[in-house]
Amino acid sequence: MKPTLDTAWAVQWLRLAAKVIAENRMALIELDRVIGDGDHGENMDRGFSAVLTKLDAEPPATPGAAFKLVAMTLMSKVGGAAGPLYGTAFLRAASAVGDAAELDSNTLAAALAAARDGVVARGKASVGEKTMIDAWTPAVDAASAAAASGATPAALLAAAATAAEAGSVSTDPLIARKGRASYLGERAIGHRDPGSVSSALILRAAAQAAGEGA
Amino acid sequence: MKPTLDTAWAVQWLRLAAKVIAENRMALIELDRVIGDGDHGENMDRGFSAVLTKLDAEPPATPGAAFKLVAMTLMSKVGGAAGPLYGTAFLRAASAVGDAAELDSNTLAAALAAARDGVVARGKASVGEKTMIDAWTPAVDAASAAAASGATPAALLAAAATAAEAGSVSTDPLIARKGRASYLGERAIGHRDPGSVSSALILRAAAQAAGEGA
Amino acid sequence: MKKLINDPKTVVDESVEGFGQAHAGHVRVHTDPLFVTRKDAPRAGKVGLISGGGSGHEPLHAGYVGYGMLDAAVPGPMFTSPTPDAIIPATIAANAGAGVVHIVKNYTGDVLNFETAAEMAEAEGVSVRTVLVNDDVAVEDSLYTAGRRGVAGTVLVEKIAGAAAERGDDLDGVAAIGQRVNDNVRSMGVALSACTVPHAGVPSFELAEDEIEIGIGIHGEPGRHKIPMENADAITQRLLEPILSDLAPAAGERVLLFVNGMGGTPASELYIVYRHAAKVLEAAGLIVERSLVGNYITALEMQGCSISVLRLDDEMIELWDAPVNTPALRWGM
Amino acid sequence: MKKLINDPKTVVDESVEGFGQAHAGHVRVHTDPLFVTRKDAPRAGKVGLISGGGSGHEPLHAGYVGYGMLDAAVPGPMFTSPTPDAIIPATIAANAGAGVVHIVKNYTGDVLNFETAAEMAEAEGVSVRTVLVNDDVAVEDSLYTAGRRGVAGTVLVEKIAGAAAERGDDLDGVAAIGQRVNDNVRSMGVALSACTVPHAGVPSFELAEDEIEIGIGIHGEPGRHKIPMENADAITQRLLEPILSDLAPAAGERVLLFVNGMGGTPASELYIVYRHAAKVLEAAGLIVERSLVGNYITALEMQGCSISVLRLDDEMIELWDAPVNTPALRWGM
Ligand SMILES: Nc1ncnc2c1ncn2[C@@H]1O[C@H](COP(=O)(O)OP(=O)(O)O)[C@@H](O)[C@H]1O
Ligand SMILES: Nc1ncnc2c1ncn2[C@@H]1O[C@H](COP(=O)(O)OP(=O)(O)O)[C@@H](O)[C@H]1O
Ligand SMILES: [Mg+2]
Ligand SMILES: [Mg+2]
Ligand SMILES: [Mg+2]
Ligand SMILES: [Mg+2]
Repeated sequence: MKPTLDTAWAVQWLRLAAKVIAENRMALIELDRVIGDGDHGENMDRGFSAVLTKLDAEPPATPGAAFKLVAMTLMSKVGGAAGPLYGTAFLRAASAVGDAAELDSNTLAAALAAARDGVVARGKASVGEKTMIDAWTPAVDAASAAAASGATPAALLAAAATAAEAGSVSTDPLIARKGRASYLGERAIGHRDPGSVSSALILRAAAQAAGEGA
Repeated sequence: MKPTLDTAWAVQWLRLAAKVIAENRMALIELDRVIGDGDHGENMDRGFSAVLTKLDAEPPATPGAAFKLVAMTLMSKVGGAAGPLYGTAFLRAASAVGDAAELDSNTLAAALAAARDGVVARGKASVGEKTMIDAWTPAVDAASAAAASGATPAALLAAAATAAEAGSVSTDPLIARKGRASYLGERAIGHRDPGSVSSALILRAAAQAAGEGA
Repeated sequence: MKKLINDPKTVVDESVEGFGQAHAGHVRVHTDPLFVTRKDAPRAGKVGLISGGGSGHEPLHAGYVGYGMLDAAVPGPMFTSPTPDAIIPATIAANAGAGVVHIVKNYTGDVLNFETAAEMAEAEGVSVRTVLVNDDVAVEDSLYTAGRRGVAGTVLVEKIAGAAAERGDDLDGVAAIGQRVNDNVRSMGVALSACTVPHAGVPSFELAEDEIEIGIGIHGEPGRHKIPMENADAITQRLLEPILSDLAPAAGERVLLFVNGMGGTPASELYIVYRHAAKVLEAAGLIVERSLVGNYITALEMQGCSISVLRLDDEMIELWDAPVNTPALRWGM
Repeated sequence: MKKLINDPKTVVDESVEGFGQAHAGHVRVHTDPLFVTRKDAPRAGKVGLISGGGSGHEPLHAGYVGYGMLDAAVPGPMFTSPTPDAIIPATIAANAGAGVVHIVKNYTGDVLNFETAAEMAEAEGVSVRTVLVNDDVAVEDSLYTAGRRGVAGTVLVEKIAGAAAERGDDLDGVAAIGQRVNDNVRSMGVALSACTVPHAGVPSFELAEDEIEIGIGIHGEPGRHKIPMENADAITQRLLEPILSDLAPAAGERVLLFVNGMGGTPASELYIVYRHAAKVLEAAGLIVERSLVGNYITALEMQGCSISVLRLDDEMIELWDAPVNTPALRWGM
């Protein structure tokens, strides 16, 4: 396993993310239909399709440039709550990695934390409010722990994805306090938050791009 | 069997007609829903309910007055195609019987013919066009034959009702050429004309009021 | 059946009562018999214009009572023509001495009831002319039917004849322009779902999940034929073909394009139909000079639409553009 | 799912294109990114007023672009907030130097996207004020939710703030009157059926044949709770109670009563609701001074309605009555 990840990884991540979002388009729509307005899969798929086009048209030169590209594309194509939140997340990650050509585990952990902080800054959600933060915060914690223990970037991303997946599952019994599902009160109980699912899918794609299987 | 029918018969006829129309309200709606606009039972029931109220408020002094009462009430309460047609029918019947206190078989046959001619004058339908005329014309023919053969009024009305019922059944295989069902073309085939059914019900009530069972 | 009603028997009365309250600035509601007049009817010297028919087509007709359109409207029971005892007082209320034009949609019931009312109003000294609207090209062979139905073209007849009455045309003149509009308009409709008449309680016809009904009227009656569901552009084409072949407008002629919602179709879909209809008309060399898009003559909550094309001339355009101030159609004032 | 569309992916673009053609006298449609402006925008000296949000609520917002109301509207994808890359050019197009007011319905997505756009427009030298509409009393405890949603009150905010901008109020003044309308309006909705978003293809929630959903928003999201079907008067009462208890108007106050259709409900039913709502308000000692009844902010083909009550003052009445000339709301000109 390599000690750093490069632009090729970043581009591969985004391609895999686009693929898995497209594959899960209807599943995300269905989750959002039950406790939201049924557009999350459509929104994310529209956004990541545009990311693919952009990647072909203007191949990024650094991982940071790739993150900035996806940030601007999601911001302008996704709409709804998820668009600005994911947009801010990738924009902050881009700032965190700067112009670096190679990202080591510490930088990756810092980038994930910056992304999460960006979502919190915009959406003001904390853990337990049944949003994508319930996937992001455990992922950030797992990434920090992995970086501290000297894990490779690939192992770090795998740990983050696994934590995000568990975090997403943990939204099932919750009442939502933020976003559209919050209007439902107790009727949201028993349903998974769609944004936490898309977050986990995207983080899993990052690990896969780094060479870690599902 | 009495050789003539009086005002009590006329009133009893209208009461029985109101009853049977109310009982068949949904059946007539259903017939009209299939090849029309689903209001025939509602329209007729609204009209005959009003007839009952009028009969209580202003008891008619002669059979002709009863016919006039029902004519004016149906004209102003039924609406649709059936209202003016039945209204005209009873108005012509009223003219045909004049001020007579007792109606014999010849007068009854003439009254029925006048009623039918009124419907034709307004609606321009001939036999075979899948309208109430397909019930009325056989009824008129049966009544004339009965009168010619010296039948009692009760027997005459029973023969007319039976002919109307057969006439109504005869509308099943027809394509409609008049009224709303005419828009359906071949799709009207296999369905009974609702106006012919209500006509047969009303004529059967006349026979029952004269002492003839169903 | 789920409806925002209290009782099928009181739907029309309560609805018209609410309508009268919400539009007290425009109209006055008369009860027993039920009819609606312009608040300021009759207007001295002006020809009166009235229409009526079964309820369930709102905003038709009461929504068009007001300046520049109808002087009175007579709402019948649900999908059932009103009776002469309501049409007669409405006719009298609309008469300012210059006579009254009846705009009647061609259905046996409407024709017979308005005919009776006209006779009786004439007997009371009111001159009446009748314009019979029969714009529905879905009814193919009028020799073997009750004839073409009056559908969405009615709104255009009421607007344009109403403007003629407002500018002071005489009785025959108002009737003539109404007739001219009818002669130059054709319509055709499609249903994606049926509607449910409150007193019937079940849908007026059945459509499978992938079927649509082409050539429907406005009473939930079945149409020309069922076909499998198609996309909006294909349906639009299908509706326009019989309209154009019957109206046969020459290239370069100006038309009004009217896409009407049946009550349960979102406005966004009507605009998708409009978009393609305008393309088809332009490809046929026609000039779409005026437009109308929305729920103007409905069949309760039916999903679907109708398209109408009216061949315009200078006078019709002038009368179309003239100020109108009714609850459902308003511009210029 | 049966809809008059060609492809779920092109619904919004094609619909807005058709809308632009049908109302070419009022609006101009800009594509890529998609937004709609007044034909004569920007109007020298006038504060610009813009709004936007997910599509599927037609005629909101593009239907309110025109004299006396909005200078621009930004239609997002179906039920999905538009993005800053469309909101920014719309803001710039609406700016005549006097600044722009954003009217934003309170949903996380709308708030975040308009917030971003406002920041970026400010960076380009446009002064922006935001009026957040949150009139939906169905959302009970805003401490534990994303806060009250913006629903039908939006139409009233747009009309009244639009009239203030048209008469020449400055940026803070227009924002202040918009805020005042929001502070004085409360709404609550009911659904008899769900709606189907084209790209989802199935209804947004399930309702049994004898169930209705109380407290719904305008996105097909479920509401406060399901209850067994009731008659129109009982439902009306149920919707008005939380409105009145929250707005707490004093006897003798004047109100505007707005009964809004969700897209699939016949006008006749809306008037039945209006009738009883007016009774309830009058029984509470209120004066129903102005009314609005119809499909003004919808949820596709959903069956149901919302009721809004706006507490009026003299200035709001004057601005409400002021001339407006848009595709969907027009009077006085
Ligand atoms: N305030 C918030 N903070 C963090 N995440 C949020 C917030 N509000 C909503 N979300 C996330 O956004 C997702 C919904 O996104 P999407 O359906 O695309 O937008 P919308 O709700 O506008 O339709 C939710 O599942 C949730 O994870
Ligand atoms: N021209 C006509 N002549 C005779 N009967 C007719 C004619 N048109 C319609 N009818 C009769 O009227 C009946 C329909 O009445 P109804 O449903 O009450 O009126 P509408 O068709 O206006 O809804 C038909 O079943 C038919 O028997
Ligand atoms: Mg959503
Ligand atoms: Mg009928
Ligand atoms: Mg009828
Ligand atoms: Mg959304």
